[in-house]
Amino acid sequence: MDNLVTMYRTMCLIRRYEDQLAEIYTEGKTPLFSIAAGTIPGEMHLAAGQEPVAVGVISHLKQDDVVTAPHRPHHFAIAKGVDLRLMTAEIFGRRTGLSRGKGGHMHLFDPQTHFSCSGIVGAGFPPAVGAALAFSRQGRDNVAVAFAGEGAANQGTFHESLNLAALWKVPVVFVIEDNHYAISVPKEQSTAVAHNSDRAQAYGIPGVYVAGNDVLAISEAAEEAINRARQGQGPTLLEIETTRLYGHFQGDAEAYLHAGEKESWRQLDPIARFRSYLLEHHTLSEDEDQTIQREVEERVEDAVKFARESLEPDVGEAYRDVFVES
Amino acid sequence: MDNLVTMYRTMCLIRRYEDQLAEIYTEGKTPLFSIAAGTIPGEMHLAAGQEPVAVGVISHLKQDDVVTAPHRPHHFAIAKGVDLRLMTAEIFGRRTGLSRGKGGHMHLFDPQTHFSCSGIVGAGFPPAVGAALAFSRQGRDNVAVAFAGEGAANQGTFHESLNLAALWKVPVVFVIEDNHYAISVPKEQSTAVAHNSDRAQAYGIPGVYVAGNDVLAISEAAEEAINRARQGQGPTLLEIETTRLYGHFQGDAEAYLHAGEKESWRQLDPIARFRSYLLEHHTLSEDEDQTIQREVEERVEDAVKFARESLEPDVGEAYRDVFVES
Amino acid sequence: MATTTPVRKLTMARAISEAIAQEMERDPNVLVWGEDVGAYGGIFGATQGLLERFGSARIIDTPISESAFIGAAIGASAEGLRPIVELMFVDFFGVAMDQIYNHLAKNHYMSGGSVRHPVVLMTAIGGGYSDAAQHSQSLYGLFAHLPGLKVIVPSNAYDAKGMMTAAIRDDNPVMYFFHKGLLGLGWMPSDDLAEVHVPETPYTVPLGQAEVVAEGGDISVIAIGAMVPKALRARQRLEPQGVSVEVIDLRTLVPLDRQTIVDSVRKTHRALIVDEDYRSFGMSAEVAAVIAEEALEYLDTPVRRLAVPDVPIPYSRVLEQAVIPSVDKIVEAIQLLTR
Amino acid sequence: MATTTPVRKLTMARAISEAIAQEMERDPNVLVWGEDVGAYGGIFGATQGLLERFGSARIIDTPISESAFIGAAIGASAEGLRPIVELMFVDFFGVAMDQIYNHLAKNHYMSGGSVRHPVVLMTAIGGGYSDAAQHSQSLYGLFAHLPGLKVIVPSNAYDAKGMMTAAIRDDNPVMYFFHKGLLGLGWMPSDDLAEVHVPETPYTVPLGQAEVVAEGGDISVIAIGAMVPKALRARQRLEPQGVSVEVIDLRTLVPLDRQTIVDSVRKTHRALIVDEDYRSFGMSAEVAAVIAEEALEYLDTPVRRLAVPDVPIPYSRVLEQAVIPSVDKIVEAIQLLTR
Ligand SMILES: Cc1ncc(C[n+]2csc(CCOP(=O)(O)OP(=O)(O)O)c2C)c(N)n1
Ligand SMILES: Cc1ncc(C[n+]2csc(CCOP(=O)(O)OP(=O)(O)O)c2C)c(N)n1
Ligand SMILES: [Mg+2]
Ligand SMILES: [Mg+2]
Repeated sequence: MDNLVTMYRTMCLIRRYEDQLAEIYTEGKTPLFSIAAGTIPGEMHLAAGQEPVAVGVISHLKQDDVVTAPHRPHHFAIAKGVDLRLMTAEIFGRRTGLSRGKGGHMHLFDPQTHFSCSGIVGAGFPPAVGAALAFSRQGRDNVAVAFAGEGAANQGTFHESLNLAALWKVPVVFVIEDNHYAISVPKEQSTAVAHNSDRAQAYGIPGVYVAGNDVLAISEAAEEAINRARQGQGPTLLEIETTRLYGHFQGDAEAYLHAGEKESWRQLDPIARFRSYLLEHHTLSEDEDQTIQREVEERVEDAVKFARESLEPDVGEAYRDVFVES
Repeated sequence: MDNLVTMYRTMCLIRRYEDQLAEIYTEGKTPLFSIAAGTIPGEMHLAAGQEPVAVGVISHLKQDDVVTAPHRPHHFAIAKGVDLRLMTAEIFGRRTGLSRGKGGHMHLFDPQTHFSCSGIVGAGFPPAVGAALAFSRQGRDNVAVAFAGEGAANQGTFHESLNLAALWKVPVVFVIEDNHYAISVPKEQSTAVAHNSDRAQAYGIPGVYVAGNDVLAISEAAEEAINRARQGQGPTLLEIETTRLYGHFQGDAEAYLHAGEKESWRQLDPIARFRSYLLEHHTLSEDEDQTIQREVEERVEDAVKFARESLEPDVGEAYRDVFVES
Repeated sequence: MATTTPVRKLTMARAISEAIAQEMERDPNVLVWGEDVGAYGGIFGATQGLLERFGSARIIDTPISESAFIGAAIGASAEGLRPIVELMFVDFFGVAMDQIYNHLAKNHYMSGGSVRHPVVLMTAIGGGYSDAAQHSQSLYGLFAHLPGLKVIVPSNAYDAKGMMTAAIRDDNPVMYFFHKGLLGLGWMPSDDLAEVHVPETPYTVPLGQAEVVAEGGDISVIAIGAMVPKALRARQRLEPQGVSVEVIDLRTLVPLDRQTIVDSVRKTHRALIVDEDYRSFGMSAEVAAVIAEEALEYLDTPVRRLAVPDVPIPYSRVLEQAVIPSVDKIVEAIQLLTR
Repeated sequence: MATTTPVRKLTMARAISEAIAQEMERDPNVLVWGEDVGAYGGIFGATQGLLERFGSARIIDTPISESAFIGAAIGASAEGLRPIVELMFVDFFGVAMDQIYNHLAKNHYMSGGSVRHPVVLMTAIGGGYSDAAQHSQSLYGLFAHLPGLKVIVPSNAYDAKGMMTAAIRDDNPVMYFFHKGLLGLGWMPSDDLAEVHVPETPYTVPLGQAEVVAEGGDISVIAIGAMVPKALRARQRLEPQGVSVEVIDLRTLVPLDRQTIVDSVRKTHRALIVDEDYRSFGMSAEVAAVIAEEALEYLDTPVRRLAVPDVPIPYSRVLEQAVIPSVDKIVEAIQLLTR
């Protein structure tokens, strides 16, 4: 199962990337987590633990399929194939970055892989519907996938977009990434139903809840949803349970978590579990795994090196791109 | 059944009121429906045909229960007991009006009966939740009811408010008045499910669809919902089928309606049907009916007379009430 | 205009729908969506006849879900469509503003120029017909405050067509504001001055250029939208009194044509700004600021602003007429400044 | 301040939460809701300690449903509560603007004064820490353009407490903007000048009054929020060079204290407006317009504005620092005007 190993590799790459950024994020910050200082300033939302959602779904997408992602975007970007060097340079605020340093970690745009994200919760739903409308009008067999957290499912855009997509029957899949919390607010305190997937009934579309943060189960559910969309059968709503292994953002003391909650998530680390599964099924050998680990480490190192060695933008850059210069 | 006759009387009063306004609305307009001219300028959304919704629900409310209504507000206002003179004077833009002429037909506010409305579609949901929150915090046994059209159920506020209300379990009832159209857009072209009441599942609350524009069926469903709310059992979503006997606003040529559609609505006039029912069951006699007709005519005439005889506001009024003058 | 040119007067509503139709013919990626833009032809007639001509795949009636359908223009334009989206009244912007200003407006910048959103967001503005506080606003000043949106406000049918064509062809998001009282709708009072000759063939009026619509030497009246014909009427009234009024139609707020403003004020030494938006922190303030920065030493009198005096638009006719700048008030303000 | 007064320096975040706590003690109808205002204590600490003290019936964490929970304040206040609602960053206003500006702001007017909404909507503003285009804006100018909201922006802990107390007691909706870079959070750079003596007992600072925070004779620098300490630092830098700078802290944008602005400019004959909001169609324009209207003949030099130059806030530190007015830039602008 070549595909499974590829998925595993991508998950490892994401994890390595997030761990690396977590480390770099503390560089040059005194006091610790001083948000404005250091190599990487600004907020930093990491997705370690949530790799299965990105990889399980996006492994079924083509390069010109669209992904809209939220404020916690790295896993989606990496799974979609956004160039790691350009993305890292952007996060470092360098002139070689995707947006020449103007976007930053919450605003990664890559027309190459049809990837974008936004720092506004729930904002990615409408553009995904619009992209899907374009596909259907242009006769393309592409699909758009909107990812968002479970907190975002209580934003008005969720409702409006699902209704519009269902009504127009356009090729879009909505994926709610349920990591139990929206910053400090647990799902039970934000959501009147146990499963957002049940909300699909409000739009007459299929809704699927995938428990367990298991990349294979996710991949299976996603495949069906994406195929439906591609075949003109309209949207699907997936809710995928996952876990957030870092805080909401770096520097979050997570005082709001229950005792043992984080520990229980750590014990169910989806990468470790997937690795055991692959080893057990002889899809992966220890040797291959070591190669993969080395490889992802090198890729991350390379990207970080590229970013570090890149120059900061020139001040004039701030004044460009408000409008298309014709 | 004194109560039934009261309901009938209120329905007749509403109908008489709307018919009267329809007539007055054409006064002084050349060309016909010239929006800025005449006794009543501005947009005019009439609710003839929709009386059962207002009366069936509001007959279970107390004076200090809250109603938030949409741009088509007269039936709700009258059922809630808003003073007919003050309301009419407001619609005429006179200084004796509820808001001294500053609000107009889409902005009727009456703290006396805890009634308000808004010209923005879907805007009444959040304030109703807030009023209900106040009731629950103050230990009052009041209820808030938010009315809105079926078109409004696709606005983000619908989703956010239902979730919030269900989560907080506050005493609020959401009533979707399904008159089949949002201006020219039929429900099938705006709503991905057949019944908005099914959307209650997305919030774990009861959802009830009441067909037939029948005031008794509506009253029954509303009673249950309002009792639930008053007893602390949380919100309910009602969707009530009804019919719009005038156009979306006065002057609407309704070219978008199917052939015969309007006629079929007229034939099912809910007031005529309720009247027959009451006569058949001897709850009402022909004589009593005549008295009622005379009475509502007089009340409407009185209100219109009051409005006509009232002075226009003085220009200085425009500059007052931006802020509370302390 | 040469006397041989056949005059084809069009209402502004017709001019807008003609521009859209011609661009739709020209480019299959141009689509229109919004509430009641199909069978109804747009509440203000801006899409009249388009459904019949282009069908429901390209002229799409939407639910009342402004965040979703305006936001959809973002994703659609990134994938190659050139949507024209109608927000029925500008007053409703508040339910969709995040998609407009945080995304449609900023994505080009935040992407370092790699993403483009050729979208026209057209919307109705203005009062004067007793539609009260939630249906009578102008609000373009608010959009002009936020970077990334071109903001245009035509005052007549010729500009309406040419600026719509330019907006559709522009690769930037453009907010296109049409004033209800200029459209030439049968059921709404409309200023005749807006109904002018409109060439049948497509043409563009460049965005970002103000126009001196009437020359004069004593005072510059700087206006936009429905205030332009009002200023022209005021000018006419004052001519016999020997007051020579220059009237500038800004036409575009972003990018603002500062030069035309400054040149005029340097010539006339007096400035009156007339605006139907709220007075403070808006268009009239910005123009006054431009003058204070760049033409201060040329001024013989203080700058004056005539605009809605920071109150919601009241319903009652007498009250509304009192707060929206009228020809009388413009005349009066000019007299005060020039006597 | 008399030398015997014990000095109790407080961060602005502490000053805000103290004001709220004291008013909650005083009036059971005061409630707080918003995202992460409970256990987290507010992302910026404005509600620190309140959940422990007042419990979850009065300090309520909400879902990410800004339209619903801000709109809820409308109905709640009409029924007797006095809600304090937090919009986490002002940048998010676009998802809830209709409830804010078409309802909370206008209901009092549209009801002819019969409905009151004593609501404080508090929100974080400002950049300087690389949070990019959707988390670094100021935007108060936009709210000030729209009638019906008081708009206040304290620049130090003393005002922060007194203005919060005044806002809670005010029967009008008040938009309370706190600048993240003044709060004294450990993890965010904060200007020391904001951390000042704050009396323990409740007091109010009247809304609508600007303050001359430093007198001077050569030029008036008119600023607000985080630009006030920056202006004061610029003043200090210029003192040795013999330039005497008057610094005005507007504190409130609506209602605007025009008199203090005009008086100062009439005295100094020069004006520099410093703002962290976008430059055009905003606060700096309005202040310039007020001067052009009321102090024109007193001016020796053109009015100058220093503000974010109509670009979205870029992420990269060097770019962001280039567009947000700095002490250096203020010094430079003053030098240009006074030399
Ligand atoms: C409209 C809006 N409201 C609030 C925020 C602040 N905010 C950023 S992330 C976040 C929590 C999001 O939770 P969720 O959607 O579950 O995603 P997660 O962070 O768990 O991945 C909040 C409230 C925002 N960015 N946008
Ligand atoms: C947010 C918003 N969008 C659009 C409108 C314009 N508009 C006014 S009424 C209406 C149709 C409402 O339909 P529905 O909710 O079904 O109520 P009905 O008119 O049928 O009573 C529309 C689109 C508005 N007032 N507010
Ligand atoms: Mg989450
Ligand atoms: Mg309807």
